[in-house]
Amino acid sequence: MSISSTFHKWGSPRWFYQFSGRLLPWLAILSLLLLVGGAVWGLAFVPADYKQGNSFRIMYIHVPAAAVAMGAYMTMATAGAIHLIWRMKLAAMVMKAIAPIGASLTFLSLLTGAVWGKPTWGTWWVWDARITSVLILFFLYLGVIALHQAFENRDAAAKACAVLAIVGAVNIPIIYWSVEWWYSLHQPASISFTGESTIHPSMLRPLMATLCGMYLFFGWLLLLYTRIEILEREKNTRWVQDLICGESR
Amino acid sequence: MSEPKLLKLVIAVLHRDIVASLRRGSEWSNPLVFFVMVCALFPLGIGPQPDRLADLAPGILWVVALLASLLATDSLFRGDFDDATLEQMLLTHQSLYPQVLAKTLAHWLVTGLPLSLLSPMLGLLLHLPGEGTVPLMLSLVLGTSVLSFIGAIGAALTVGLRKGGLLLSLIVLPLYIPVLIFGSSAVKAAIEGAAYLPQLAMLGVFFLGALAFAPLAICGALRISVDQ
Amino acid sequence: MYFNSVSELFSMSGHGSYVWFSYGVSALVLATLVIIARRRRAAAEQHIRALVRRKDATTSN
Amino acid sequence: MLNSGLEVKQLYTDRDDRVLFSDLSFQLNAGQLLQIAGPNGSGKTSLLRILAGLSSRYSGEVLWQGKSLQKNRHDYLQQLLYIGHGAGIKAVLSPLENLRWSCALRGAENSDVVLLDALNKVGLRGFEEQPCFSLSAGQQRRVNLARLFCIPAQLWILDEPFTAIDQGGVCEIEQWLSEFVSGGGSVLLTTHHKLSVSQDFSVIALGASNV
Repeated sequence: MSISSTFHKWGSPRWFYQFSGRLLPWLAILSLLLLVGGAVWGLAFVPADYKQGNSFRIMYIHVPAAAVAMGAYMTMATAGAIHLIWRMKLAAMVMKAIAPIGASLTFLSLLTGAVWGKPTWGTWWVWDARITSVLILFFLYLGVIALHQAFENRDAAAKACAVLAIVGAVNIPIIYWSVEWWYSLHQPASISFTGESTIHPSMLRPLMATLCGMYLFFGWLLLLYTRIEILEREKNTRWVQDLICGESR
Repeated sequence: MSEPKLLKLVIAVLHRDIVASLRRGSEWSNPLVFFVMVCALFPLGIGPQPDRLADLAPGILWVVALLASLLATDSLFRGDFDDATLEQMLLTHQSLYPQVLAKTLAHWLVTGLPLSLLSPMLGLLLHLPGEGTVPLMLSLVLGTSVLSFIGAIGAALTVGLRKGGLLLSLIVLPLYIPVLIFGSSAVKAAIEGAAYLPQLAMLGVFFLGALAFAPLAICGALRISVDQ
Repeated sequence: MYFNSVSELFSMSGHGSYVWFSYGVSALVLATLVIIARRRRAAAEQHIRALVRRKDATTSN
Repeated sequence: MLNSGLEVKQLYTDRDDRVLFSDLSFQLNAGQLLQIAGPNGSGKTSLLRILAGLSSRYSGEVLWQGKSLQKNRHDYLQQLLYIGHGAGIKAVLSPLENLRWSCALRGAENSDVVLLDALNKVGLRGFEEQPCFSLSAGQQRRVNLARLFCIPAQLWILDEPFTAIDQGGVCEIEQWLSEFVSGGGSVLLTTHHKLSVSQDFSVIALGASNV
């Protein structure tokens, strides 16, 4: 069942490649429009926060990066599960493609969080529940990437990473909840500031724009990286060779 | 499969693993020596003031115990992989789940349990207040068992790789965090005179969850590691 | 625009360096991801072309 | 057909884009012995690991009693005894302890008398309680082979069973193989040694096309 059924699905990466090719330009244009538009809106047109001043404008990049990074991990674990259960090769490629993108977004979220913290809390790093959770998410990504690199055999790497991603995804709610609980134990009164309480509705609209933009941008990158995976893995097939070298040869 | 047969399998695996690691010696003694040595480094690093050490002791003891358990975990399946006895475990009609359960349990009995039993002595060295001693031991007994199960997943994933050791810590440490949080917090709560049973109960929940689900991941990981 | 002048937009009453740095780094990271994708794609295509050339060479002989 | 044992259809496997074998088909019924021959790196061990169900890196079909290995795994593993080229024993344990564990894994309820008898058969009388690391390489291999006599099976898959075994030992093992096969068992083995057993047996040469 293992290989024979996957051979039946050989058409599936090819179909995905062709389908995603039509999707790419739309995703690219729409995501860049939303990201740039939302950023300009948030940077120049939204009034300053009465408590934080202008530093809150970092939120329009920090929050989408964190949200998409989290969603990306869950997508990766889902793809891993699909790969393990139905032995779908495409799912393994999606999984491998997500890891570096997700890790970059998590890193971005951490960095912007630190830069936001300096003018707001007067320090680059605060062991706040949310930032700590994002840091752990970053570690989880690094673990998956390191495990993938350690394997020489591509199939074993994909399966092992799928198991790790699923274990990580099952643990993430527990980890987040533990960190919340831990933070509530140690929370000093002076840092009781939370983002939501001061957000004015007019500040939310650009956030929606950049959030949607970031999701679409992630989708675009995911397609780009998955298509490369397809080319690399199916390099010996006729359709890939025809596609790259032209059918005339 | 009938119950007595399952039980016999579990007992056979437990017996073999415990006897093997007791005979080798280093398997159970090295983590203990590591535990003692690293704990002794802390006063040298942060100064000998008893009140300062007492303040940090719960965290230090828990982090070092966690690292000692992590170091021990790498060898959990490596020996069986190298001498191909792991193949025998996979090639039987009896299910892998009880075997893995027994192996992890045996591993905890020779590493996690001695660590927990030794911890009061190290608590003394680090001036841990007396009220913290019993909670420290109890939280370590529960906590290291969870650590063994989580670590076993990582060990099973990396057993086929030549450079498994450091990689294992990379993939396993983030998953250890909840155990660390509740374990050290139980000790701290006891020192402050607060209730520490809730934290222990939480560790118990983690233990039951790990007992039920971790062997599934370990079995899958072992099959992947052998199939390369 | 919320700000009165372009220079005010850049300084953001003292927070400008933090805000603009964040956006700059974000743009850089996102652009890098796209550039890496481009490069890997080019490398993959080149690899496949070489593969096909080798195959054609062996079949024509 | 009642007797149809192991059946392999159009098996294909590769390593790093190098084809080890393709379109490999054969059948191994009860009372038959099959030798897999071929130079180093021709995929003998890979084939055996696939047939034992340890490796899934193949395409094609492997059937046991007419049903695919994946669907029939439980029955198949009950009938299979695989001895790979690894040690297969724990060095710190004694031969007797190793056998006890191996039998427990298979659910074979053997008294120590049976195990001692098996060790006696492979020529390890007097070594039963010594730790295996103090035995010679050939003796360690014999401990592993002693499993043949205490674990009931229909199919033996043996990867280089003669490694480190002395001349006399090889003859003995060939004798055991003969007895097992004439008793209705099937044997699949790899070896570079020229096999002499009383029955007829077939040989499949791997990697012949590459030479």
